[in-house]
Amino acid sequence: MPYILNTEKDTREMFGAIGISSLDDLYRHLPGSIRINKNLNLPSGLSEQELRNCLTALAAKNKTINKFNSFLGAGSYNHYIPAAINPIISRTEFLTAYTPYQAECSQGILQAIYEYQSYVCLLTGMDVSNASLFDGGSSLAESVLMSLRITKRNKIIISSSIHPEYKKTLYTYLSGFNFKVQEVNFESQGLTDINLLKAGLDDDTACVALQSPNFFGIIEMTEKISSLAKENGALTIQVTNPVSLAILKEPVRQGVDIVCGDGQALGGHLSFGGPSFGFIATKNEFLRQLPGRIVGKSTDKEGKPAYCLTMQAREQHIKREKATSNICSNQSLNAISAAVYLSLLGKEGLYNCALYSLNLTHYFYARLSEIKSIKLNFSKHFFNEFVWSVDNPKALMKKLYKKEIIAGLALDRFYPELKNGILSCCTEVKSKEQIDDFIEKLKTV
Amino acid sequence: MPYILNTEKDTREMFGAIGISSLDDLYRHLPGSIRINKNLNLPSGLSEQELRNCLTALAAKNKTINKFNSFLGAGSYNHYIPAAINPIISRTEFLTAYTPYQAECSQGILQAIYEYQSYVCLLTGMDVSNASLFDGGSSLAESVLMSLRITKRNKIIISSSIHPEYKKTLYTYLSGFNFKVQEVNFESQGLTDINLLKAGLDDDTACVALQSPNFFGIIEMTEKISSLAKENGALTIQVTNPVSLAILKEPVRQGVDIVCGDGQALGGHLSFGGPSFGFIATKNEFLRQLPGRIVGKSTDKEGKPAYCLTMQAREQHIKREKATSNICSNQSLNAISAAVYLSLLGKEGLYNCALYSLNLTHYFYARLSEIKSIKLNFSKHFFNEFVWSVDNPKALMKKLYKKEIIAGLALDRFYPELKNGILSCCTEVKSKEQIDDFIEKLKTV
Amino acid sequence: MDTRLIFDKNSSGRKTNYIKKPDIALKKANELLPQEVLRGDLNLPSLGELDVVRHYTNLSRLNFSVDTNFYPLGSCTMKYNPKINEELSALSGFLNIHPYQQEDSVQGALELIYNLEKILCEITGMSRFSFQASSGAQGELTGMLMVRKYHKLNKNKKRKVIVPDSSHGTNPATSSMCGYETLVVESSRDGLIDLDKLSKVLDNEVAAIMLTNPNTLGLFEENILAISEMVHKIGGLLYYDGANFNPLLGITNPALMGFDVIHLNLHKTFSTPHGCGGPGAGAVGVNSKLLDFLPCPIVDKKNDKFYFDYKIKHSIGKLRAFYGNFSVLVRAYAYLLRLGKEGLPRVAQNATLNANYIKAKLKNDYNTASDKPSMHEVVFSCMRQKEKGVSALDIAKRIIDYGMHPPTMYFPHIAKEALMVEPTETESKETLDYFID
Amino acid sequence: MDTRLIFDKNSSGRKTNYIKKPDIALKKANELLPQEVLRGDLNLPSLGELDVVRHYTNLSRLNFSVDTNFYPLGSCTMKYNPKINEELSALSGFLNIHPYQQEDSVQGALELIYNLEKILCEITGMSRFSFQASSGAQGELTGMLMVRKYHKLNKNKKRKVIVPDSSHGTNPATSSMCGYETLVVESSRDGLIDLDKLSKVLDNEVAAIMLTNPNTLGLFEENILAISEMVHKIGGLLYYDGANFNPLLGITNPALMGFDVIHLNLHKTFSTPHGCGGPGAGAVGVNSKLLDFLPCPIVDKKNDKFYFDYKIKHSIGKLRAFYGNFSVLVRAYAYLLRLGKEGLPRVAQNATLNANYIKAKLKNDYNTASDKPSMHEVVFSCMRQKEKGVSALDIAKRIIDYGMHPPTMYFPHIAKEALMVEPTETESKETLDYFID
Ligand SMILES: Cc1ncc(COP(=O)(O)O)c(C=O)c1O
Ligand SMILES: Cc1ncc(COP(=O)(O)O)c(C=O)c1O
Repeated sequence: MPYILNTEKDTREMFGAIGISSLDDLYRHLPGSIRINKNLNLPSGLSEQELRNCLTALAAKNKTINKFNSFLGAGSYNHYIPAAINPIISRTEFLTAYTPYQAECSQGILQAIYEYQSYVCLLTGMDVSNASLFDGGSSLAESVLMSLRITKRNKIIISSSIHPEYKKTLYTYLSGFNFKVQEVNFESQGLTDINLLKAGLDDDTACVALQSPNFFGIIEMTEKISSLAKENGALTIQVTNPVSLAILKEPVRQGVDIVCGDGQALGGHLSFGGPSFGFIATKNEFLRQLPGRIVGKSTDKEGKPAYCLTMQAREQHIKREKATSNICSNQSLNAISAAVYLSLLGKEGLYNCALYSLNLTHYFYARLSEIKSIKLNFSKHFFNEFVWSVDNPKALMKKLYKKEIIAGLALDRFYPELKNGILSCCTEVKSKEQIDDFIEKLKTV
Repeated sequence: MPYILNTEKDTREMFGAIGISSLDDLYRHLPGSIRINKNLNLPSGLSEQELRNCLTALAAKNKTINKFNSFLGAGSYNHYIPAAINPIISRTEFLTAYTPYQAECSQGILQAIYEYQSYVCLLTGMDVSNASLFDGGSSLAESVLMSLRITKRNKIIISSSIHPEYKKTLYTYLSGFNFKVQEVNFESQGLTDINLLKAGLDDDTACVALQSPNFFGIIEMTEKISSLAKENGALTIQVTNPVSLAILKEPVRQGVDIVCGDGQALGGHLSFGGPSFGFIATKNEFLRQLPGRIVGKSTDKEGKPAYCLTMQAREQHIKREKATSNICSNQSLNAISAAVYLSLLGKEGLYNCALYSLNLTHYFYARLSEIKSIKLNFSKHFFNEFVWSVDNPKALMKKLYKKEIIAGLALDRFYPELKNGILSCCTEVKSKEQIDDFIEKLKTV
Repeated sequence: MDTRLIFDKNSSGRKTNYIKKPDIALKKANELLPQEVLRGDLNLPSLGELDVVRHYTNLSRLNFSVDTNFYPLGSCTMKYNPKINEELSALSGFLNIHPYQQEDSVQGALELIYNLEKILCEITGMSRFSFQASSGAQGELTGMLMVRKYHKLNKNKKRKVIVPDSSHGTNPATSSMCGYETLVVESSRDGLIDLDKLSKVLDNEVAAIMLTNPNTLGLFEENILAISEMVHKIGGLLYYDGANFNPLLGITNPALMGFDVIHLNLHKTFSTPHGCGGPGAGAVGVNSKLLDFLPCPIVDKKNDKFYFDYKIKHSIGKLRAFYGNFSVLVRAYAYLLRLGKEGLPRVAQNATLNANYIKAKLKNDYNTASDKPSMHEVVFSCMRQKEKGVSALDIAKRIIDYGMHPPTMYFPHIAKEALMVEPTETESKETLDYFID
Repeated sequence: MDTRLIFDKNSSGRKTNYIKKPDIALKKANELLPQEVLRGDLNLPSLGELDVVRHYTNLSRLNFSVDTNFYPLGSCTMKYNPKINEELSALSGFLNIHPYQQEDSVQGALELIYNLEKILCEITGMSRFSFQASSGAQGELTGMLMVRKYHKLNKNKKRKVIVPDSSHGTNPATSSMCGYETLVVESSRDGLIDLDKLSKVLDNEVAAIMLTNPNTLGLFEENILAISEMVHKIGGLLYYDGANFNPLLGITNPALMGFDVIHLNLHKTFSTPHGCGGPGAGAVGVNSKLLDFLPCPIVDKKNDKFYFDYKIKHSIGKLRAFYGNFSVLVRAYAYLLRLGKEGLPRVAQNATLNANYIKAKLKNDYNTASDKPSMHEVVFSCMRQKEKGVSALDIAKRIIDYGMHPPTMYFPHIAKEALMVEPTETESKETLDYFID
């Protein structure tokens, strides 16, 4: 039997030590009526050789994104992943280790996570970050719950240009409570409608949550919104794309109180949407309400730096039903991977990654604007994706798909009012050639 | 510049310390006439992203063996490679370490190589093995040179059913000397012709070298040959396939003095023929003539086992022109990989690997024998490959190739006298289905 | 070893060119965007590839891990993570697919999810599974939100959730996140749920009880059928925290025990690696009562085509963007195919055998938290040692000296000076003997 | 850590089923083969996958390596081995091709070999390359056997090969393997070849001189053109041991220096990993004199198709089965494309800069083996320390205590108490400073 080491001889000796005479004796105290007395209705185990064949065949049934000229983004970004990441995060002392509860056996994990947290703070300008959450969606939910705990108010305002699946996640997380939720629509330029938002703000509003660059790629007027929120004693939560922060103003300098989002863009694989990780960072004053694990730095007896899990009193192991969150396992390896990515790219590399993405996307936009039948109604202040419209986008996309082009995401899926809209994205992996080829094909289909 | 860490500031400081003012100053003492004073005529360096694209495209121009129903063997065997090997031999402490000259920094390497050597001894029954040679061909050459040193005789007898490329390698290695070489042909069954061999043996014969299973897959009568050799004071050298030793008699019990061969079959990739490794093992009495590195076991001050390079006095660092060989770097990582492979498969696994290969090959043979037009003239005592003949094999193989079948190796390439012969191989990765499909296609092309 | 932070290894000007400069005329950021949305300096370090590789490789060497050390951390099921699963989950066909690609281009991924669900249904007896949760705790949240919506839809007035005092901290925390009041029921002296005490807290306002079985003391809740009957009678549901399901694979299942909704930690029972604390996956299974409440989408099949089904009548919505930690699902699926119907019960039996062996060998030296037979783990109470001045912490440190990871300490809280040992089935008697000595 | 041998971890009956049982009726070995050719018991250990993984993972942890430690082992060019090269050499299209596949199915592999050869020709000035040799030493053998055949064909009566006393041991050993008598020429006091002494040993029987440049003291043989003229005049050839070519990339080349045949260690200069001592690759380059003697096959191109050319008039034959250590070639090719024309001279310059920096910083504390400017490495003689009772070995041990791999010791033999330091260009000033301190 693979992965089981006890031999027959071992088993017999262990029976002797325990005082039993069969494996079944281990289960004597289970009520008979709940025992499964037949074989599971499953195939027999495969040899490793058969297993490899089987899953290789299954993988081959997927057509990878590299086989397409694809402009899909919408929360999952195809960035270049340096080769050095994988050998590092595949180090078995990271891969097969558990949560660093035992600090003496985990200094490497703890330092790596501490560095991850520091990177999040550098990018966002915030004081503190946790060790990671699950993904962008749950990081928004946890941020909102945090604001509700901090302000002890009962209403939240959400921009409708936040990733629709993040909003959906948030609403699920809130479904056990009776908070009031107001969704504020976007205006004609694709930005959160500040007038509607203003109207919604009141002294029971815990937070305003927005995304910037928003789901349409557009950079929101965060500073304006955060100052309105502040006037009403509400916190500002911003979902963001961490790569965009290489060129965009740090959230903290725009009055944001809690910043969150998905970390996939930082060297993570697409992998059909997961695993990635959620990040969350805030100001020192809100530290006690920050959910999840946090690694802190101190010094050991010899005065050398030492790292350990800190602020555990907020967590469920100790606080139980009064914990800031139920989160226990998070996405540590993905967070460490992001730290490695940022270390490899460094200051200049990440900047270029953002700048190239920005340029290619704007080049794409310019090329599209040559075509009469295409409408480009939203703001031009977008980062690495934007919305364009065309009559009957579904039919167009189908035709392009046959030519191995994925034009982007059809927006009717999430926004009936944008039923002609397509959201398209460029990162640094796209080339001028691919964009030009797309335009060519677009003109001829 | 990738992989160079000195910054401009560093460089300036280093200039100061050295007392130079430009990089070029480092080369002031080179004669001007030999300086390259222009750019190399090469492309500019690629980003990692471009490099990955470029080599991925190149790799895609190769059609891998898995895309064919292939029966190629002939010294490079497509065995199943357990997934656990790669993560182990990719451990950077193996991959990026050098020869374990410095024992304190290399106990892991030394122990792993010691275990490799022990495995070779277990398989072959010999007393001592070295730390590896380059491949099967050079291992035969080094074995023959060894026999010449040991016996101080001047003639060698070589079976013509040794892998033709190993023979060729041997002849190249001998080309600096004036030894007499006699090649003994195979008889009608594909075995070394013992009568010819007997006739060739004389008191100047240093060794008889044969391969078993030989190039045609046939198990040679090694015991008979070795006793003839012994009668004449010559040594017996046997090239072998290490996987076959799971079921075939240990060379040492067949009177063999030096056993050698290629280790690719032990969990190594095909990788277009290299890298694999050569193994060589012999009896204690010949230890001082064994070429290359050897790891020995001793105990340290605290009585714990410790490993180090041993018998270095035979080697070129010390002995220089009187060394047993010039070999320095060998194929350590491949040898360690083989040790890991053997550890994973273990006693039962390696036996099954050999047994399944044997069975599938004989099944294939039986199926082929159903077809009238196919001749099977050689001995039925083959391991995992055998020779079959057909009129105009090239035309047949071409037709099959179009159906993504590689029937085997056309033998005219190496043996004009076997111009209709095809050498075909099965390992445990072949299935009944693939063999049956091949027979089906063979009947219909 | 140079243990400075990576930031302290910064050397301005050092860099590696990973990405390609696009072949268009590059504009500066402020030519494309208004200056006021742009940031000033980006204070990331500048490093070379060797700096980074050496830094993190050396950090990794400071950790204990399953591949390097015996790691009997109780409640965490630190079993061996097969290497083939890593290889397969890294296949390009699994790694390089976008969640919004057309379904016909990701049929392999959908088939995998579909098949994995079918296998888990067979093992647990549940009707369907959702794979959106990224961890056990998020699985609990998923399940309990379904419970909540179920009660709401059925107009049941429910306010409370019961958890035993031995429960894992995530259980009460989850209950709070669902807006429930948490009631704790004390365990009896033998470490099991005290039925009398349970019946006292059970009333019509109880929405559900959350149970781990075997519980965190490693004991099987023998009265599970009685408990299930009691809870169901007041209209409550039973939630199964499957973190400890390993010793029961193929032996019994949560459906037979009467559970309505469960989660399984794929990163425990199904061997996906823990990765320093994630990514994992919490597969949430339900019986027919809760089918209509599953998060959306789920994967279905029609005319041999697999597709995402978003039409779930009373779906609680989504727990995350996209569909879940897909790469983790690949590993779990590979593991299940590899073990098959014969392998799974063997896993359970050997996990139980190993724990009981340790218990048998150490019970003369350490008090066990209960005299009941153990399942996959055993909890010792080091009170006897404590009296001699040796705490559980001291013992743990000594175990580290011997090159092994210590067991879980001071949990569960109801055992004093607890040391919680879960050897898992992938360790050998030989290793256990070394640990025991 | 349990450092027993893997054999001592054997536990009879333990196993993992990796391979598939064929779906034919299995026969026993003795039903297919005569009993007398079969072996008795096969005494391999029986282990579980975790046993093996833990064993070798822990063994790996005992080693120093470039990724974990500064590794300035002289003469070995322990530069950083880029991770991308490992990834690319592991592509299925490179790993899973059989050497006897039809040429049209391996065009990518042939193209790679073809292109790599072109690049090396440009860098070295040689006409063609062979990639059959698996190491530097085998490269030497290849080259010197060509030299031998060349002389034979030209009916030159040659019996001897000259090597300097500072030469690497493989040079004289190779010369012997080619049936030549080895003459050693002493170095002058400044560590270079003594031209007078050379002229004394040079006669018509000298087939070749084998030189490393920079030599093993890290010094450039400034009189190389004079040497080349002297040797050529007596009808001898010049062999270039390219193990130390790193500091000269793009600066000069062996053709300009007058060499006729050379080898390059791809595992040194071209960054392929050393793997505990192999696999490497010795690329052997020749000028037009030796073109007809190359091992066969070489790769050529016709009508955009790449093919193996076996028709080499006086080929010395083969050095191995098949074509060489192909995976190593993939890495070297990737490295060359990555660095390009600008990168290669920068490699050379920084390797030289780093060595000279160490020399400048340490020359007050240690004697250098020569006062000549250093190239890629510097050899110190610890005689001053030795007088105070501290040997080169003691110094090496101390360096280990600081977490660095010690330099090469006691080589070259002509320097007393030698410590040979080759930092390579991939290390930073910071690291060097730590080493210096
Ligand atoms: C009994 C029990 N329940 C729940 C959990 C939480 O699982 P996760 O860490 O995946 O959120 C754990 C994990 O330690 C556990 O042991
Ligand atoms: C100068 C010199 N020549 C030759 C060699 C031999 O190279 P290899 O180990 O690849 O055979 C070395 C390697 O150490 C060397 O330093």
